[in-house]
Amino acid sequence: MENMTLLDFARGPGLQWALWIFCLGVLWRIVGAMYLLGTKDLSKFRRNHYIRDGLRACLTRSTPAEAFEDKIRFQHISGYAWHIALFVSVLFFAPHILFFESIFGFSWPHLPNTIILFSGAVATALLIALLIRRVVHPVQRLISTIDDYISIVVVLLPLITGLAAFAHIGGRYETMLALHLLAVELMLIWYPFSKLMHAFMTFPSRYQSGTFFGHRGVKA
Amino acid sequence: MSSLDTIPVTTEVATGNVAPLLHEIRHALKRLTGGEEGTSIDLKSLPLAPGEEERIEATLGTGEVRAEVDALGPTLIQETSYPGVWLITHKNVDDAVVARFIEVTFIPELLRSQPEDIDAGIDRLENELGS
Amino acid sequence: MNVESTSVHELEAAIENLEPTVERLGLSDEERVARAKRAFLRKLDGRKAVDLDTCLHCGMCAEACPFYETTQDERYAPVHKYRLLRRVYRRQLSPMRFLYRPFTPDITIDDLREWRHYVFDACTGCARCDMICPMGVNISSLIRIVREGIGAADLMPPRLQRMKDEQQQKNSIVGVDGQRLRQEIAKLNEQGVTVPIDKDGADTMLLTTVTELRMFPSQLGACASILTKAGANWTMYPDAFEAANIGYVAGDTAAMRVATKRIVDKAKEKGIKTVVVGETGHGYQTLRWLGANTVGERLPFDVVSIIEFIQQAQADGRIALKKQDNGASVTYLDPCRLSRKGGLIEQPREILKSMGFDVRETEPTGRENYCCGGGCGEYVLSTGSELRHRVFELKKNQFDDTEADGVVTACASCRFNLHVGADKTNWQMPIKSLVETVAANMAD
Amino acid sequence: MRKDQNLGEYLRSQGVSRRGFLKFCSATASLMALPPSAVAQVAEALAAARRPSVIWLSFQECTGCTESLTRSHSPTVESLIFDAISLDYHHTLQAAAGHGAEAAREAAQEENKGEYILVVDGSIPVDNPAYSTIAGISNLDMLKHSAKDCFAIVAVGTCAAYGGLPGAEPNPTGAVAVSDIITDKPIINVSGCPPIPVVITGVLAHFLTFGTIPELDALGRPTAFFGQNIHDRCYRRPFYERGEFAETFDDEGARKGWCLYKLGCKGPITYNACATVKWNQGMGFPIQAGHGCIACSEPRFWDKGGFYDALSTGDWGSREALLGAAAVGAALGAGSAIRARARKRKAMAEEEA
Repeated sequence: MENMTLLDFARGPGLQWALWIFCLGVLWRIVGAMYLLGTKDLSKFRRNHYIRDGLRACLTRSTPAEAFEDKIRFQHISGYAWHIALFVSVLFFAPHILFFESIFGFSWPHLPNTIILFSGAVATALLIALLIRRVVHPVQRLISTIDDYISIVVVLLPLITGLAAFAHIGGRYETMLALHLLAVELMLIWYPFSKLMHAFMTFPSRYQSGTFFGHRGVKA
Repeated sequence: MSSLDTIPVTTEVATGNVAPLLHEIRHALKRLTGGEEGTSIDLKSLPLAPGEEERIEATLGTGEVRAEVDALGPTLIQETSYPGVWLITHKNVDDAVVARFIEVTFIPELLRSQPEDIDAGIDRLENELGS
Repeated sequence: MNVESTSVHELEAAIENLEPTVERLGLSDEERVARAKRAFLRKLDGRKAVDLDTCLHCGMCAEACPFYETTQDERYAPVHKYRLLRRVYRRQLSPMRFLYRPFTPDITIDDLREWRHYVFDACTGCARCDMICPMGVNISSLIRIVREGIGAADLMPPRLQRMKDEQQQKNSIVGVDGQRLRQEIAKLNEQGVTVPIDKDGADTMLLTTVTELRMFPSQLGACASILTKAGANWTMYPDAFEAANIGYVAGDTAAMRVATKRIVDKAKEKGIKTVVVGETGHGYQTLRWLGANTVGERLPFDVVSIIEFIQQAQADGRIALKKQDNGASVTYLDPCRLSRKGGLIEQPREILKSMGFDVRETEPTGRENYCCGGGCGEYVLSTGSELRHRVFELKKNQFDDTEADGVVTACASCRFNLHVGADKTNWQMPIKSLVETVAANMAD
Repeated sequence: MRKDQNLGEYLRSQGVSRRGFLKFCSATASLMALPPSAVAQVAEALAAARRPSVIWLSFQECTGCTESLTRSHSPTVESLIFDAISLDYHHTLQAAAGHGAEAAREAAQEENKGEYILVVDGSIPVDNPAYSTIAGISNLDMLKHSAKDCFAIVAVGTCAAYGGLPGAEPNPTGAVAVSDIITDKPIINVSGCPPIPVVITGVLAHFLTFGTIPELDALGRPTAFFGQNIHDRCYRRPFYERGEFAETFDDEGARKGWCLYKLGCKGPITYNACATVKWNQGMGFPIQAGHGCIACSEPRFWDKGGFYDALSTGDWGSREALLGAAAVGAALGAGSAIRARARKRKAMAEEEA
């Protein structure tokens, strides 16, 4: 494999290693956390609807209770906007779908590039806004760890390099494409070690919260 | 060939390069009348979709002057319907196009008699007379 | 029904008079930190690991916390309060601990002392944060573990330390023991309320609290009247009557187990079928939800709140309640450990409505109700009085907005805290107990 | 053409008028991708140009490059350029053969020391030099020998420029590019499989006109021809922007001439002049014919994944490998949890004590 270009590396060994580390790390994290010694709740449950209460929490935590809405409206809306914009640009860009198809073996319709460009720009802007909030807001500044900042940067990089590659800014296309892939690979590698794991943890966490309060007769 | 012809192939593709080219020609004309030098555009340097070159030609139309220069194969010089805009097509001896230009000028250089050729002509004439 | 302010000060003085007055010596700093970490490790399980790994540090929980809301002090953000636990988890138990370890500082004795303020003075474990977390993290239970860690390090606020020692060693709280119970029962007898003591063959056992006995003995009387009226075969045991569990409050799990075991052992010994817990939030919580887990086995009896008892008796037709004819209105203060953490949200309201009260809800209410500010021992901490009072102000405004004729609660600590606040601010809204209201409205 | 004649004199002696010369210059400028405004400069330079000697070596190649050149679509101009150079050795095209041919090569090298242009097509096997020899001389030796006295080297085709097809995995002959062997001479890579014929003549025209090395990109290619990528100059680009893609080679999108990205077009990473100069008398180029670009002018294009795999896909390995990694991760997770449990139990035991 001599004379390997940056792009060749990014599309080949880089991608393979990143995916291996991603799969290995994610399972490591999930199994390692969930397989910790459990504590059985011996109390007599008021209700015992595990699945119903757990799934309800999975659903209801997607929107804050009315009592809280006023105070967290910005985070609520920006959180939704960020995730939607991210997923639109990641999941519905034709070249991305081809990538997923090569792994999963099936594909889905794509959206026009103007929409992708828009959502990508929105996602980038929102993430930068959220980064600024993290630095400026006293609570967030206090509770933030290095993980929080690195994770934002690591997610920003694929967005920025992707937009740049798309818009032909900052270098030749294959260079930007290589950088974009490398940025994605960096994210995949960082993923299992960081808070980005929340994508896998959120629903288990909501579920167990739902059952915990459900046992006590509280719809949480 | 007839079976190939039955395959419907659409060539109605637009690169979006036609309009800017026409604007460029308009600016070049204004520069020319403003006393500046003429402009020459190499049509081969533009990425054009199939059919777009024909569309440019059709848009420009044909004007009053049409000349053919016979030097290393034919060269067609056609003034378009916009005076000062010339379409120049160089062909080789096999009648294949080797280059195509749009020139915005009062008269294409190639139509002028060239001093070197005039000199050669004088020589020949003098030979004729002197012999 | 207003409590004399002297009795407030009397209780405070009684607590102050307990020895010693400063942080107890005896343990080295290293041993304290080691104990705290052991307590963390014991409580960290798969559930907590998922919670800790899910937290995004979004900070929304701060917006649910009454202490943050009233101070805007970022250190009171719930997520910050369990930071020490997260650090120990990351260093010692998390799946990738070897990677996190170099970047995660170990906890120190100074951390424990700093966090003592956050988890004792500025947290009542009200679990409002649990309700806002978009990730479904059970935040209050994580903060609870930090409290237990600091408790294990014997660094809890000195007042709570003295109180839990007293309960653990002498089976009394600020001097309130079986003897005091007998005295109060004697007074109730004089008022015509009978409280059976050590009755053989009883299948129902009533628990009361130090707060009821010292501040609101009439609540005990009301409970007694209701149990008797409902025809329960009930009794009280002077050596196992205390529902309050200072070990729980102080974060000392050993002391907590001693207090819980006294009741569980007594109930088992006497063949009790139902333990009725009087008006207390944390007393209900420690027995109803934590009891079996504390003693390590399923309980052979039911634990019910007096609220549940009343409702069941109503449903069975054993007691009937008179309807108000004057259209009086009340608002209900949800004790955190009965409502959000106990599952008794609709029940007290139904009881009030069955008596014809116009029940007016505060904004917010029920599951999202604000804590009174004094729960989980907070109300005996001098260090927390300033914070507690700010939260009271918040509650007061919410009560006033309902324009109700009075506020009803079902927890003596909440009630006491409201009285202290009312005393300071000269607040005039009547503060009532649910059992007393029920007892006063029982039809003959 | 006599050696002491310059090109202007030579053309005039051949009866080419000034008009004809100007036309030749226009075509040459267009060939070199120079702006039309450079015609006058080209004319001046060409009129005074001296005739360079060219030695053309063919190594591990398929003769496609030479075929391409001889099919150049402007034979008049091209023949003029070929007339204007002295092609002293080209074993496919020359009439001489055997010892006579090799002697001509040696003579040209001796006569034009330091001035001749060395054109190479094909890669050079270095695993065993005997894999490819000419007149008993290995490609490696011949290249080294011929390069010694040259002015510059033009590596024609992707094989000579980057190793090309013979160098594709697993590269059985150990094929390498000219630039892997010769490092002390300017090398101009005219890559492509084959290169566009007018690009080859365009580079020769540049030498003829200016006698200098043209501006090169990072891969040693003249930026005049390789400066822009196919995707940027592709007439189908608007479909890419609109997200209109042919999904198969015979669907509605393919008929409508939509973008071929999904069918594996490598246009976005390919630098060549196909989209503007085009092939076959300017008739079209692969994308216009309905097939994606295969990046033939790029190094290692054979090993960049399938020609029909979209650019955004990568060689991500196999599902089995990913599942294996996941299984290892799960095992590590379980292991870490078991150790954590032990640690937890120990803490609890210590607490009891």
